Amino acid sequence: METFAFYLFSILIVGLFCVTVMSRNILYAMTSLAAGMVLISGLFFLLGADFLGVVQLIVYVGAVMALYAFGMMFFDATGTVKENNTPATTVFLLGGLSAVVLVVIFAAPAIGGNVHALYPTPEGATNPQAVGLVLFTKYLIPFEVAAVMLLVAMIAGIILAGKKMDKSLSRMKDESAVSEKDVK
Amino acid sequence: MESLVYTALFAPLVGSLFAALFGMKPKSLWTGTVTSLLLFVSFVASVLLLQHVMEVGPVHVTLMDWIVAGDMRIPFGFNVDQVTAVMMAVVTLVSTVVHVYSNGYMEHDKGFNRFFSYLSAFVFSMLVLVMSDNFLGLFIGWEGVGVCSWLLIGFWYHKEDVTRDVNPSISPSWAANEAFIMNRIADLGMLVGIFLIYWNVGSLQYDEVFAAVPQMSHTLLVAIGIFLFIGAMGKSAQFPLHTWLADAMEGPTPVSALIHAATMVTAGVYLVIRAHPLYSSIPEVGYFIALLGTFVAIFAASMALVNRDLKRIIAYSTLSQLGYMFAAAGLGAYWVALFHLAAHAFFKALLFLGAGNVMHAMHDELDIFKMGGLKKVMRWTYIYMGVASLALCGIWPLAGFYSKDTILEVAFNEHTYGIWFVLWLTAGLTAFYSFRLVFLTFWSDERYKKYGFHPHEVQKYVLWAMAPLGILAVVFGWWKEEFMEFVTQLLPAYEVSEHTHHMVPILIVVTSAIAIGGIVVAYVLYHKRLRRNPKIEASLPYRVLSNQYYIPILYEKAISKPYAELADIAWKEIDMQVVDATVDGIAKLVEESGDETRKMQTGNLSDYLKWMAAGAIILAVLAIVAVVKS
Amino acid sequence: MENILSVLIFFPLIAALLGILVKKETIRVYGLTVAAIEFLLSLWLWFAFDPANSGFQFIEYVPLVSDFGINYYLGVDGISLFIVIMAALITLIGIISLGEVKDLKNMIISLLLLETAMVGVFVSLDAIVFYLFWEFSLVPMLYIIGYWGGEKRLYAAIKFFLYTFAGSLIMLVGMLYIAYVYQSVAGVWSFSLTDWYALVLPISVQKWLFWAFFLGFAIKVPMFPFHTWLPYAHGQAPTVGSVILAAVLLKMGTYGFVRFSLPLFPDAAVAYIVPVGVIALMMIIYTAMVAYAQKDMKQVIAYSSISHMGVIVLGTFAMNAVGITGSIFLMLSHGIVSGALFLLVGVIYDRRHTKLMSEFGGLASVMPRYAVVFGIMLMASVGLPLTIGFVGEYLSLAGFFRVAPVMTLVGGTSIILGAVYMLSLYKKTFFGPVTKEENKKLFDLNGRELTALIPLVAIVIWLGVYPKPVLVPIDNSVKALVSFMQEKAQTPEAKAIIHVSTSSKEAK
Amino acid sequence: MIGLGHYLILAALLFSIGLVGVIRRKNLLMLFFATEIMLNAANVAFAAISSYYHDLSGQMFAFFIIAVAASEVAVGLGLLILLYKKYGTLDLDNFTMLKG
Amino acid sequence: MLQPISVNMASLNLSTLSPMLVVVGGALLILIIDLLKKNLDKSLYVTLSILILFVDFGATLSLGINQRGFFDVMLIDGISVVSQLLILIASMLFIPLALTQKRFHEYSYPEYFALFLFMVAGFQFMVATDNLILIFVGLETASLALYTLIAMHNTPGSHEAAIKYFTLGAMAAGFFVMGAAAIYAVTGAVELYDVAKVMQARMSEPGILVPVIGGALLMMVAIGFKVSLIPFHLWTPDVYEGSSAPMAGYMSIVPKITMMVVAMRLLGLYVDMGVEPVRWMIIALAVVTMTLSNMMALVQEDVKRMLAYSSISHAGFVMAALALDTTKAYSSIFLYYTLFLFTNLGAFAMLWISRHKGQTYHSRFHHPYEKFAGLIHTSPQGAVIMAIFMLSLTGVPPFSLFWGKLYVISATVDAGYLWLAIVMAINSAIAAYYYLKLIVYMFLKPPAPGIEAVGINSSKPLVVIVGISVTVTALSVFIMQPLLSYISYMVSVSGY
Repeated sequence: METFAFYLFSILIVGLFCVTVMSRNILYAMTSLAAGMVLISGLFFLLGADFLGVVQLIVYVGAVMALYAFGMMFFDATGTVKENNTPATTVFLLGGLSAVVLVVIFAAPAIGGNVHALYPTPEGATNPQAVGLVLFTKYLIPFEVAAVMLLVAMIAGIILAGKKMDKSLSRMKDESAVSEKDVK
Repeated sequence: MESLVYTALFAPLVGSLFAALFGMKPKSLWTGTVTSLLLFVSFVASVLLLQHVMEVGPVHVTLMDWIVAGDMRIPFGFNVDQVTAVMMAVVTLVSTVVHVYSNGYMEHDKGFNRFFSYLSAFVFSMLVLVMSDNFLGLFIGWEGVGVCSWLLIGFWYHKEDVTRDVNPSISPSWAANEAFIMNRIADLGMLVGIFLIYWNVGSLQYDEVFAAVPQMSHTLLVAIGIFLFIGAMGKSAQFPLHTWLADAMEGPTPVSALIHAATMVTAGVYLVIRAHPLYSSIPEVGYFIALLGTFVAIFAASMALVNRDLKRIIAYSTLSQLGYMFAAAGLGAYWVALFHLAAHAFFKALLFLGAGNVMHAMHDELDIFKMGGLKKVMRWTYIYMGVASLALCGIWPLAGFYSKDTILEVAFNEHTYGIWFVLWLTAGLTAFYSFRLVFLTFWSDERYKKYGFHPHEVQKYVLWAMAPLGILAVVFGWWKEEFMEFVTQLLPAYEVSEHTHHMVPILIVVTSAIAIGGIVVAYVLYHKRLRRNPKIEASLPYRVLSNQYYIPILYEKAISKPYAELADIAWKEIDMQVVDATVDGIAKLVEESGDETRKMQTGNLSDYLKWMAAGAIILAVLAIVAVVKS
Repeated sequence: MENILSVLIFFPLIAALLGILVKKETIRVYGLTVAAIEFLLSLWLWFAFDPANSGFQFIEYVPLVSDFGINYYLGVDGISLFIVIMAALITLIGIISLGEVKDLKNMIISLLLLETAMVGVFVSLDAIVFYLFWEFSLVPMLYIIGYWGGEKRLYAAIKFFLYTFAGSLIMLVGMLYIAYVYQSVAGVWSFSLTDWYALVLPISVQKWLFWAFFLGFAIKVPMFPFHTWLPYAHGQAPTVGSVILAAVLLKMGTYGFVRFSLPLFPDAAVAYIVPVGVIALMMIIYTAMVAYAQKDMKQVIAYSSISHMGVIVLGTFAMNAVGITGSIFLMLSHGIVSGALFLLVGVIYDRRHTKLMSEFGGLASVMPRYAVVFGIMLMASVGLPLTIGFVGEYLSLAGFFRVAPVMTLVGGTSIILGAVYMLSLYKKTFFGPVTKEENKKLFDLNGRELTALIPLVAIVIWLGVYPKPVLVPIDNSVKALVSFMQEKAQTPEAKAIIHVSTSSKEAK
Repeated sequence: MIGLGHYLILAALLFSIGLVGVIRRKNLLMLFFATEIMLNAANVAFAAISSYYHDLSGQMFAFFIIAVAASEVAVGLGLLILLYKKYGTLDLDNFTMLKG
Repeated sequence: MLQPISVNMASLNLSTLSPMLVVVGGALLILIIDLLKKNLDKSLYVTLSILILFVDFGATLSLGINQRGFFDVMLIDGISVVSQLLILIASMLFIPLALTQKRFHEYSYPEYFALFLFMVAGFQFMVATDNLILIFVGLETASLALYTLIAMHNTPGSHEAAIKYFTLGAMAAGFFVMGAAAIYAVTGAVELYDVAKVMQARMSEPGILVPVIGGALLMMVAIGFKVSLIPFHLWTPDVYEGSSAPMAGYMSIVPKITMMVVAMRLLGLYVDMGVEPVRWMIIALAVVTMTLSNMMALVQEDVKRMLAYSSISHAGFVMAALALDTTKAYSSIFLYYTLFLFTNLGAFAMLWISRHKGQTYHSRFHHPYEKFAGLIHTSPQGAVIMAIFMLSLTGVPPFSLFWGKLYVISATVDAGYLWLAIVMAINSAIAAYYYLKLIVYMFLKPPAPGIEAVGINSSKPLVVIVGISVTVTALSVFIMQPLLSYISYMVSVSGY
């Protein structure tokens, strides 16, 4: 069962992501990306990382995709995108070679043996509980930093998308900038 | 005695500096007078020293240290022994005469003061050369006379370069440079000789060096002998470094008299005489010297046969006589060489000064074919030159007879009959060309009139000044015995063998015969008028001789020109095209690779992303290589 | 005054910084005064110097970066003493000779900065401090060439800077390696030369270190085939720049050989006598030929500098007191003479704005005083006895003769070839008729130029006739150096070639 | 039971797909999709290792990666909006002023 | 059932967190002030930022060395303190550069300063931990802030720079996490001291090298990106050109130091374990970086772009020291960057002073070489100061970077990599050319007629910053001893 699920998910994910990468249509790409994300959360559940799966679903499918969708609408790019894509040979050469390298690295048989957990999953706790335990002790600091990071991202998003960026003070002659302020 | 040594030595220097003070000013009589007086002072001091040496013995003084480095310690030391004393007397005497003479000769020259400055500086250098008690001191004088010679040959520096056809010396400045550079070539040999001496003896003092001669290996002695002789060859203009001497005639005539006849050119002979302990122990080198001298004697004489230039003829004769001296010195008869040196100094200086008078009269015309019959207007000059020529030819009882005949005796005595024969033959040639000159100048038809010259005799005091030389040219030989006794206190006494002794009268007769024969031929040919035979003049031997065996042209074609071309190639082809171009090429290569590399910076984000992936792959390859290698 | 060396170094530096405040009109007087004071200070140094002491004197030692063994370590011995004095003198003369140049103020400030660097190089006993001044000297020179130079000044200046900079960086690596070896032997870091002297390096290490240092020095000297920056630098530099470049900056290279290469790597130095000698011979002969081919007076003298530096290198590698003393003396004499020659070319350039020999001819009659001074310098340059040029050249060649007679014979051609190009220059410029109309009314040397030149003439003759006061201190230090080298040398061949003294050898 | 290797190879493949996308895409928005795939590939790897080692660090890492991805999206979209407002295009071939 | 967790507050060692808390708190303070009152002048925020950074500096200085905090996530060892101090010094010198004569877009936002402080916090977190997660989060915090700061300059160049930097940064982040995943896969740990322990234990296992090196390789891409090693450097010149001069100067120092520290912790681990391929990869990257970037710098027409390439080259130079695995080498990195900090920030500040708004000199560049032609005549002090910076970058003694180069090369020599030392030397020589080019323009060329004054953007704070930089640059020989002993001590107590 698990094996079947894994292979099913795997093939689907790979296929969907291939669509994301190859499709000319931005809508298709995004949809397949979202679907792939959902399936990845499935993998997480399969691996017993329930909390991660939920977070994946919420953050990616919820927030990220919503953001992208929002952005996409903003760009009004529902149709096919005209792209002057990189020639396929280059893409597949680089992609293929890096795939080989990565697979060699990650498929090394030495991985997996002789490793014992440094932060073992506590006995008898559900995954979210365990995660919570670690997150709010050991990983409290990264968590807080992540909060700062999100704040930074928020500010950044606001600033960058904000109206104030429409006019550039860096390009404007100082005199006109001053006068504009005076008018205000 | 010390003060006498210094007086003799430094009086000319003081004179020179005094004259130099006025060097750029217009002529002032003072400079000539003062320098001449100071020279006279030097002469007197030299004579007193000579007397002192005769009566008491050599004088040795050390002024101060000059170079002190490592174990090398070279003082300004001066040694007045028999040889030096003779040299000093000769040099100062001739110099004094020439100084006085120059007062008249240079009367109208713009560079009057400058001339005296140079001339006195020369005398100083020459005195340093002969008085020094070590080889490096000698070298100071050696180079010093070279420089003064350069200055004086090029005295009329403003003359333009002309082609060899117009003037074989091209120009005074050219001749000056040639003389200097040729001398430098020889000086290198001398320097190497000095180095050899220093590193094997540890000193350059004559006494120490000569004391060490017996301990040195033969090869080493030969090497030292050869290298020192190379030095001598340059100064004394021996073949193949002889061309500068004839060209040096571009200098004012008193200079030729003093430097290029009487003093500087004999420096080489002096060196060989001075280094006699060395040369006596290497007879094979001596023999070579003698051979070379003999060759130069006839070689130079042959060129004099056909030359038309008054001064050049005398110059070649100088060269020829230097050959005689080397022949004597090379055969071990050092005192004879010295004797001939002194005698030659007197009559050759006289000859040159006389030639100067003629030039003066002829407005610097030098072609003897354009002269003739001058004895009427230039009586005293004619007498002086006649006497000097007779002395040169070795006619009894003049100075040349004694000295030259002795050399022939020596050659005979050494059983080097070849040398003897050639020298004997040369004596005949000498007589011929000397009197060819005398007859063409003073006798024969008055061709100068055709060219519009108005010759006249020079000032009285000039003629008076020449008198001592004239007298000495006559009487110097009479002191042969005394001279020999005096100098052989230092130099090895050369005794002819019993057998030769018997032959001497015959030799004298034979030699005198050929000399007189030469005079007679000249008389027959030229006493009435100039005879020219176009056929002979067009013949190959004649052309070879008149072109100095084409040696100057050969030097130019084989050495100067290729050197200039090579230098040009070295600069333009090698230095610029190879060496510098390599440097610039590297710089350019770096810059061009910069231009190439920056192309990866396309500005397109997609390319950057690709590079990043490629970088990862390259790193992986690198890692694989490193793993495989380790 | 124990700190006289520091004063000598920093006096011009402070003067240069203060010079910024001086009004333009008075800067000439200011510069002259400062340079004169510096020169007097250097004379005082000589006066206070004990000629009998062969070691370093006036030592100053202040730790700079003690953890890394870098110290402000100064000292002067016979070898460096006179070069310092010469640097001060040449700067003074250079400032005197300055004519109406643009931005005189900047020029004088640059010259004073350069003086700091020059003095610093010669009195530093710490490798890093030495290197510091060594490199820093490039900066003012770069400015001098690049700003006041001729047509291609930028090219020349950059080439000069980059070339020398590149060479010295390799040398720096060598220095660091020695320090590392020292550290691994002694346990502490040190860049002090005197500490390094005590270090006996394995011969294989010596060999590559020798070449590392060689590269740095050879480019500075400059030795064939690294010499091509020099003609450009000289050709384009203003007169004062050429004077200082030829007189002092080039000497840094040969001084480096004496100060570093010989005592640090005696075995390697002995082993490489032949290759170095061959390079020196190339310099002597080849550059003399190139000099002969030149059309520009200044280029002749520039190439002649290389040729003469070849003789200095020969003397340095003579491995005996005679040669090394000679080479150091030759550094001084070449400094004075080539400096003077460049000044002289500058004189004519000021008047005619050309240096091509073909533009002149017959100057001797138009400018007699100029011709006389030039003639004296020419004779000194070709090494006429009783001028300063002879002593050093003679001793250098004499010294090297012991090591390699045949090579000396070949190298000795410098006296011939030197005469060839110098005399031909003199002939082309000064002799013959005055053909060009412009040349007929040239002024002879003026007061300012005479003030600059006369002292040099005096020195040329004084030290030619009586070099002893200079030779003795040099010789004492050199003797100490040579016997030190012999003691330090490891191979018997090296011990045999390094020649201390005939007398002392017998005593042993 | 699937071996850890399977998951890791899947992660590697996903990463490569992301890489291909990054290399191939010229539209910035689409390109950002591909970067998301790359991050997710890592997530898969972390989650799998974490699970197989019974160690929570991996899940934590994946959690933070998700957080980072979210932040990146925010900033990235902000930038895209800015670019689109100013230049009306998201094709990166149009942004090649800075080069050399 | 889960046990309640009891955490001893003392064991948390909260002080290790104090520097970052200060700076994060400060950033929030700025945001709050902005909320309370709009349109305050930027000078307020500048001064506030400096004060906050100053407090941060004090907090960092007072940290005890070699302690861990917060469940061993925080790591305060010597290098973390040194690097934090460097970050803070650089930041303090950077902030006043906002007080320009001319108005620039980014400074009109109070958020600019908040973001800047957040970024500083991010950097500080990166160096103050050996937990890969925190490193990653810190890195992203700082990077995201940085992207924004760049874009806020609001010129076409800055937009392009930001998007390029962002995209490449996202990709690099991907590599970082994949690398971390590989490491995690091998060791089951994300904390480097654990990683080291486990790896050490597993080193003898057959085939272990593949994932070990693979992890290092992937991480190296990310590190190479941030430190800008060729061929991961491609963003650098474009981003420097597009962003404002101070930002470029800041980027050439602070992110690099932080990433260098991470590289020391991470790659140092491999080198220390004797994984030779990693060492060779580092050396190869370093050599290629310094050589190629030098060549590219040679042919630049714009000073800022040239300085970008120059900073790449310097990074390569320093990176070489990373492969040596000696205390001296690690110290030399910090020494070098300390000296580089003042010189390079000074140089960029000089560019900033000369910044003008229009495109007077060149259609694309703000600082083409021609702009500085004849600066010695129009602004002698400026020319001399800029020349000092250039000479320092060249490595001409006695200016500061000479000592840095000296020490780095010395460390290389000591480690037995003579050839590498010679390559470094040759590269320094090549580099001399392009620095010289600017000097040549400033001193040796005549000024172009009829252009605006070069010092147009000058103001007192800028002059002060340049003054500080030039003083340190010129007189660095006197601070070398304390600096060196401090850094060496700090590095050696950290166990490197």
